[in-house]
Amino acid sequence: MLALLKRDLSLATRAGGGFGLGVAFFLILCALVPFGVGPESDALRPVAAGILWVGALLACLLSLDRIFALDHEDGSLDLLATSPLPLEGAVAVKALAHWITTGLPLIASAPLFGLLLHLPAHAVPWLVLSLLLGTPALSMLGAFGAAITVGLRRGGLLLSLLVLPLYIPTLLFGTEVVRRGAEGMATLTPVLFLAGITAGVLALIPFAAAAALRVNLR
Amino acid sequence: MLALLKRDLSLATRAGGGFGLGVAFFLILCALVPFGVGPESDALRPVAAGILWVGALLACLLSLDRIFALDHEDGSLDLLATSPLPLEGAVAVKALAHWITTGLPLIASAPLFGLLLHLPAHAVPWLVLSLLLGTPALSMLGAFGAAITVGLRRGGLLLSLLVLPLYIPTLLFGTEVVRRGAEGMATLTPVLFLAGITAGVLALIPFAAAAALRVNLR
Amino acid sequence: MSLLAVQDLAVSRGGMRAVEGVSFALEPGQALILRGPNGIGKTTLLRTVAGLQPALEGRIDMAGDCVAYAAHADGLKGALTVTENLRFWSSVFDGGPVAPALMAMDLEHLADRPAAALSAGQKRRLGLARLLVSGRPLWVLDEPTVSLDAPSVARFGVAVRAHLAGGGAALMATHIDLGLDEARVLDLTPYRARPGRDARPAGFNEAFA
Amino acid sequence: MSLLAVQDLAVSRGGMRAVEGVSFALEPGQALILRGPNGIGKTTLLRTVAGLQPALEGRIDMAGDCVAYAAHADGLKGALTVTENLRFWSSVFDGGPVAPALMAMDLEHLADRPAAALSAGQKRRLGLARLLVSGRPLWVLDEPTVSLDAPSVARFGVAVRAHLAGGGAALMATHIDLGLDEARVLDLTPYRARPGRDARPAGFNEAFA
Amino acid sequence: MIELGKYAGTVLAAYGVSLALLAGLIWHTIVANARARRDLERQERNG
Amino acid sequence: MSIWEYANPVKFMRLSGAVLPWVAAAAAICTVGGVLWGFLTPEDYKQGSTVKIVFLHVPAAMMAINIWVMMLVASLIWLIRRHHVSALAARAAAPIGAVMTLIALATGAIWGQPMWGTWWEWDPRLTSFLILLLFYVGYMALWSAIEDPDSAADLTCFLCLVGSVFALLSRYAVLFWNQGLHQGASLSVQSGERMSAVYRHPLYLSMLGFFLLFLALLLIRTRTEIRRRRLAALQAREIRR
Ligand code: HEM
Ligand SMILES: Nc1ncnc2c1ncn2[C@@H]1O[C@H](COP(=O)(O)OP(=O)(O)OP(=O)(O)O)[C@@H](O)[C@H]1O
Ligand SMILES: Nc1ncnc2c1ncn2[C@@H]1O[C@H](COP(=O)(O)OP(=O)(O)OP(=O)(O)O)[C@@H](O)[C@H]1O
Ligand SMILES: [Mg+2]
Ligand SMILES: [Mg+2]
Repeated sequence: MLALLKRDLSLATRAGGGFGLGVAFFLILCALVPFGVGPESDALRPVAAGILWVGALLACLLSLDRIFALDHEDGSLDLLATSPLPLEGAVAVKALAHWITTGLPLIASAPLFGLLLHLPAHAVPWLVLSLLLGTPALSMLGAFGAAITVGLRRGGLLLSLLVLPLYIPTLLFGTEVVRRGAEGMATLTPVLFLAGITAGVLALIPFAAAAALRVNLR
Repeated sequence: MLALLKRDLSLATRAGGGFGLGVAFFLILCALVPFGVGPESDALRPVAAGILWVGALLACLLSLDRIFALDHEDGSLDLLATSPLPLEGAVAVKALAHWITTGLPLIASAPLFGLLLHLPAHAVPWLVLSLLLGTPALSMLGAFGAAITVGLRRGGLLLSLLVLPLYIPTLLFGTEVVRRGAEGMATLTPVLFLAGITAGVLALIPFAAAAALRVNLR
Repeated sequence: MSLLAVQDLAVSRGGMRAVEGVSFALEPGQALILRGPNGIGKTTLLRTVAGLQPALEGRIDMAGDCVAYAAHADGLKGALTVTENLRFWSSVFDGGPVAPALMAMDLEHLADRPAAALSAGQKRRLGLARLLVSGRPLWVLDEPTVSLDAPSVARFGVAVRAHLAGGGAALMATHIDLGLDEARVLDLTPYRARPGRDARPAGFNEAFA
Repeated sequence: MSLLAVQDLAVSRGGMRAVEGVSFALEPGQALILRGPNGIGKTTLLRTVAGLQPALEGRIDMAGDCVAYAAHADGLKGALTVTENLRFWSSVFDGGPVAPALMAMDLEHLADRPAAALSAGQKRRLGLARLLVSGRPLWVLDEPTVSLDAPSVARFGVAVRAHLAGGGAALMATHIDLGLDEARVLDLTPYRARPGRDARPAGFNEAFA
Repeated sequence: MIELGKYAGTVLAAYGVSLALLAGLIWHTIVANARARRDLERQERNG
Repeated sequence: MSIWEYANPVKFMRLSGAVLPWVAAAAAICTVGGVLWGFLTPEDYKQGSTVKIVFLHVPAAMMAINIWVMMLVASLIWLIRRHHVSALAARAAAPIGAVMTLIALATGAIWGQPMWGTWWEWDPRLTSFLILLLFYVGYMALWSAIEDPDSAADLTCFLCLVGSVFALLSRYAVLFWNQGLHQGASLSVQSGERMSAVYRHPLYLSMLGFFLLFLALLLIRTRTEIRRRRLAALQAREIRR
């Protein structure tokens, strides 16, 4: 397990591994939206929390699309499936590696990008908290989608299509936390929901993903 | 040339080819935004044009990422490069095929999604016009980015990073057309700019993309 | 006890039976070479034995976790060096040390090269070195010597013999001569699933029989 | 006039010279087989001749647009059928009809199968059929018979002989016997770029040496 | 001590951030160069 | 002897090694001098002490643009004459340009807080700089993603050419999109209200300092890149039997 985690992390941080690209994509997205929506801070402020969450979600999604596909193409997945490692463990480890290389940097940079979109300062801790609670679920759900689409040649877009609906609850409660935080309302309920969803996803999805992988290897 | 166009179109419409996924992604994105932003039509109306354009742009981008990568992996690109077809022509045809399979459906469905986001009805023709003028440039610029990143294992995200900044002028003028159209202002200037950018891109970028492909085949 | 016992096996690919009625057993120290024309189902059979797809009929008896499978794709990461690739697979399989495997496949001078910068034959040698570090007793190999030059094929033969001598077994599919004269050969041609009108679809109640 | 004349060619891969000082010529009706150990630079040489990468030194003379190149990757689309794949390449190369090529490579009964559902050897046969429809006089082939069974290798030999008889030429790299006794063989081993400390990097002012 | 008035925080923050960025860039440049030189020299010696 | 001779790495290493100490010393003196002098200038009657930020902000902003132009020229030289040193110089310049852009953005943002009451505003000038930063980031990401150095040089060169055109286009598009709050160029001759000499002279000095600093860093980084290339070549030579 540890060997797999180490390999995935070192692959991600090698040249061409794409470490940091998620953040860069996030930045670009946050920069693009005002180009579409208009520069006025009054127009931006109400949508800031939503844009930030959607941006984080997309950055996460895009970087995930080939989490299993690369291993499938070069045959590693066949070999992993015949190795003593339980496939569920491999899925969990790969999702964890993805979260470390993508989710964490996103969380660290989100406050800065909040500035760009005129997110009120007192909402920033809520943004960070909601991302911290929510992104692990995004990684794990993405791993599930990637497992389902692994054999397909144009998996990327299909993957987005499958996974985005699964992301909706996380997105909803995540933005709700930030919105309520920004308006100084009680945030306990959405925080609890968010944490609950993430806990459930982390506990159950690895099994579904591993099953999907086994089918795709047949 | 025609054979290549026909092949690319039929590959896209075959099972697993991903035809229609772009529109589906667009739909999901348009559906997600109200979750993030809040459902009030007053909040949505001013951002509608921007969201629609950004959504179209992302849908375009995502479906483009493997335009050359698939051909590279299975060796078709090597063979095309040694064929009598000029590589510039191949690039142009592939961008055209991409536009037909992704850009056109997006344009056709945009009015519908405009409704979802409470875009004023008299702005819809402007939305369609601006997309019609702008999306060919998106496809072609995307082909350039795809050509640059074709050999890379995790090209997808890098591709976005390289291409999105190039999309900025198109996006700006595109939304400007819609915004002015919605407010009943004169739209001639941004329309002309948009058309000019697209014409320039279509005329020049195939050469840059073909040069990049040649480098990547070395 | 035999390492692998296959009884009356039928396998399917793409919803059609490929071969059926195949039986054989492999004792420790034995090697079996599968032969047969293109498309008869060698790859399919090997994947079934490796546990990557279910058998349609018949039974496969072997101890759990004893297979090391090697196919056309070698499971190499181009960004990692030769040593890093091997070390990864060794730790995943709780296998043996890397140095002897490198030596056996004549890869020492390439040890620090990223795998992406290997030629076709060098990559294949690295894929075979992976078998040596896996520590598994049963090797299941699909066309193992593709792209290898003659000295490398000989080196492969030496490695297989050492594996057999150590109580391992090997099941291989190939079209060319591997130089393993002591290995038994099983030609799959007679086991081809009945062709033509009699051919039976696989599964879904045999497509309504 | 010769179809291909190579003079004192040096090729490089990954910034290092692979082989140097290679010269040969191919007249219509001739075939040349390149041999040499793994990693010496056969693939690199073939790609250079096919025009996919620039030569480091020396010259390659041939008519424009006369090469049909075939490497490990066959340029097949899994979603298209065998016939559709061939027809596409035929129209890209302004080449010949598809039916004789299918016949020559014994693919008729697979004509309507999607290419993704072919076995390794069947895919390779389809890749070779592409050469026949390309209508190009000079075939440049990298390990053409990988994964082929014996009858298919013989069929390949027949196709090459017919191509040579029709005034074509073929340049091939391989490790195994192709059954083409009339072909000349060029062993690249003596042309290996000087190894060890003397090895010269390729380009960037020869790495300042 | 120089008087910065009510904007002391702003000015000091601007100088602080800029000098930190510049220092980071210079440090990275020098370290990378020293490392490259060391590796190269080692290689030339026993290579 | 033509100037192209210095595209030979050996000659370049010798020459750059010789001038580097001088450039570095001059850069240190001018930068430290200019910034310190700027820091000690009196307060402005309108902007208070925040005017001192200009001595970092303007040189950094200026260099951010100029470095991109220099990369464009170096890329063109590589494309036309295929001098490796110039490709490596373009690669070496990019991180410096990115840091300069970051400094301009950061000082501007910090300055904006008291002046405009906001950290960030989608003003055309600021937005253009953000876009410039994106181009720098993409350029560097592309360099580090490609393994073969010559391919990387070619591809980043194409990106730089196309990117320059689009950076310029974006500049005009952004102007069209939003009229801004930002100062015009008050150093230019046309503008009526010229900066008083109290500020102008330290500003000139610090601009010179930033330029020399860039030159020194560029030389060092190019030398680093050249050494890395030679190291890689030597290692490849060793592995090859
Ligand atoms: C956050 C981003 C900012 C960026 C990217 C930026 C960019 C620039 C650039 C490129 C210049 C050079 C103009 C020229 O010389 O032609 C400049 C000059 C200047 N900026 Fe900013 N700026 C930013 C924010 C601010 C803020 C918030 C203020 C203060 C209110 C400010 C005040 C100035 C002043 C006073 C100059 C000198 C103009 C002159 O005399 O040339 N800037 N800025
Ligand atoms: N994905 C697929 N879908 C449907 N049929 C397939 C698929 N892959 C292979 N087949 C068919 O299944 C049969 C068995 O294929 P298999 O790959 O096992 O053959 P093989 O004996 O390994 O041949 P080769 O020597 O060419 O590698 C072949 O007739 C092939 O056409
Ligand atoms: N991408 C690369 N980067 C650096 N070096 C490479 C790269 N690809 C191959 N090489 C090296 O270049 C040399 C020539 O490789 P090439 O593929 O031409 O060999 P080959 O003769 O075709 O070998 P094989 O018989 O194994 O296919 C080999 O030593 C190989 O290690
Ligand atoms: Mg097979
Ligand atoms: Mg080869």
